[in-house]
Amino acid sequence: MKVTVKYFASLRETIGRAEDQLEIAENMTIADIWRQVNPEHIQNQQMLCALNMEYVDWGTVVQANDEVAFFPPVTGG
Amino acid sequence: MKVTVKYFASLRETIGRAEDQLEIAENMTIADIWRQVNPEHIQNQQMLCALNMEYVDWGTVVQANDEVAFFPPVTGG
Amino acid sequence: MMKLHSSRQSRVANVANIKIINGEFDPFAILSQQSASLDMSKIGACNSFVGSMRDFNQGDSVLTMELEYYPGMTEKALEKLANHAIEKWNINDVLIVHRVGPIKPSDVIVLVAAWSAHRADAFSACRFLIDELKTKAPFWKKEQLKNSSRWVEKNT
Amino acid sequence: MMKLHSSRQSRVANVANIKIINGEFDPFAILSQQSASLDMSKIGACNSFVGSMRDFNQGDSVLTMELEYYPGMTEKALEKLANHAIEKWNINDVLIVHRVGPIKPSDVIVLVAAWSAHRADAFSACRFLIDELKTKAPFWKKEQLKNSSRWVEKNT
Repeated sequence: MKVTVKYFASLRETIGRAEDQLEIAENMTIADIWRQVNPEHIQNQQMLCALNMEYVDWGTVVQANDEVAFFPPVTGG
Repeated sequence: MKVTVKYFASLRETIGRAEDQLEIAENMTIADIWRQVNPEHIQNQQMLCALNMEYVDWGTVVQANDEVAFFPPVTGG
Repeated sequence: MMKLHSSRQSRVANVANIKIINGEFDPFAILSQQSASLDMSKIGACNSFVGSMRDFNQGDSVLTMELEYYPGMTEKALEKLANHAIEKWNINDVLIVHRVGPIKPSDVIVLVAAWSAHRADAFSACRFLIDELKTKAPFWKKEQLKNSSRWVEKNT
Repeated sequence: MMKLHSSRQSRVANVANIKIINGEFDPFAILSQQSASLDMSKIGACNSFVGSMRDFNQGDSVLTMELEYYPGMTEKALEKLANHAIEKWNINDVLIVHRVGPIKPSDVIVLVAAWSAHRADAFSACRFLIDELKTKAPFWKKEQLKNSSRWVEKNT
């Protein structure tokens, strides 16, 4: 199934991509997706993830056509 | 010696005057002045007094040409 | 505008930080003007409070209001407040504007503001200014109700 | 403008309470406009916070900044914040405006405000909005220093 993965800010620069379009197996968690697409980068404790534009845990299971996002701690305001 | 006494807000209305020009004896406190000019009104616990535009205690001694003021609790803002 | 000096102790509020106005004023125009007069490149935060007249108080409809003050002492009390805030927090500037005379519902009564490098100081100083103004500054409100008038006896 | 309903639970922030702007904005003009759109006769208090860019951070001079956000999620996060404030305090209206894109020192970055009958709610809600925005809303700052650039890693 298809999912979109987005990266922001310093993480986007480190990874060198703003977005991935992925074909993944069913029942994968967000942590699984990270390991699959970025095996060279260990999941950082500070890194945040969102599913369909809501904050979620890394253990959340992803559905077809979901939008997953990874980003560093926010620094707005 | 001469002093000016001012009244504000509800106290001005109760007393019926905004200002008194007084001749008083030396070494009088603010409480003494109140008793002298307004013997019919007991010094109210809530009433505030100022000497030369600064809050002071009722026991403060007044000097010649001082400006004394009496008023109710403030309600600005 | 208050000048910034190297030592916090030497900073004092001046007449431009304190205004008593008999008539309407636009709080946001004043804030805009005051901000424009400051070196904003050193200031990260501005917290401001605008207090206006409601058409109700203590369960009653209020038609109009008269705001009395003590010319001379009121200005002195507000300057003291401003200086107290400047000593207590690391702030770059403060502003206190208060209306007197006849006032109608929706009209702005008071504006206080504090500018600082970081938001905690701005919020604390601004809150301090309005809280202290309400308990210390010689202003008195007389409310006109439908069939009577009354002096407000206690600030909340 | 957010409509006032009889029940606090039914009030929700709408799109007019949330703005993300790529370019300069005048916070005091926006506050003035928003106040004018409200029934101020029921509102006694407005507390607002304006955050602007300093030319220094963590001991370094900062020349310019780039503010990145997550289109879609950022708006959602801000709406959630606004609704959270409306549920938590007795407030009549809130406002959140945040700038994105290139920014230079002295420029305004963020404006938050809360309107209420009494000042305690306005202050608390306004402080909540800016504190939560800084920890929850997906914005990221990249600072351009004299000879290098860096992502701000932690908000203070």
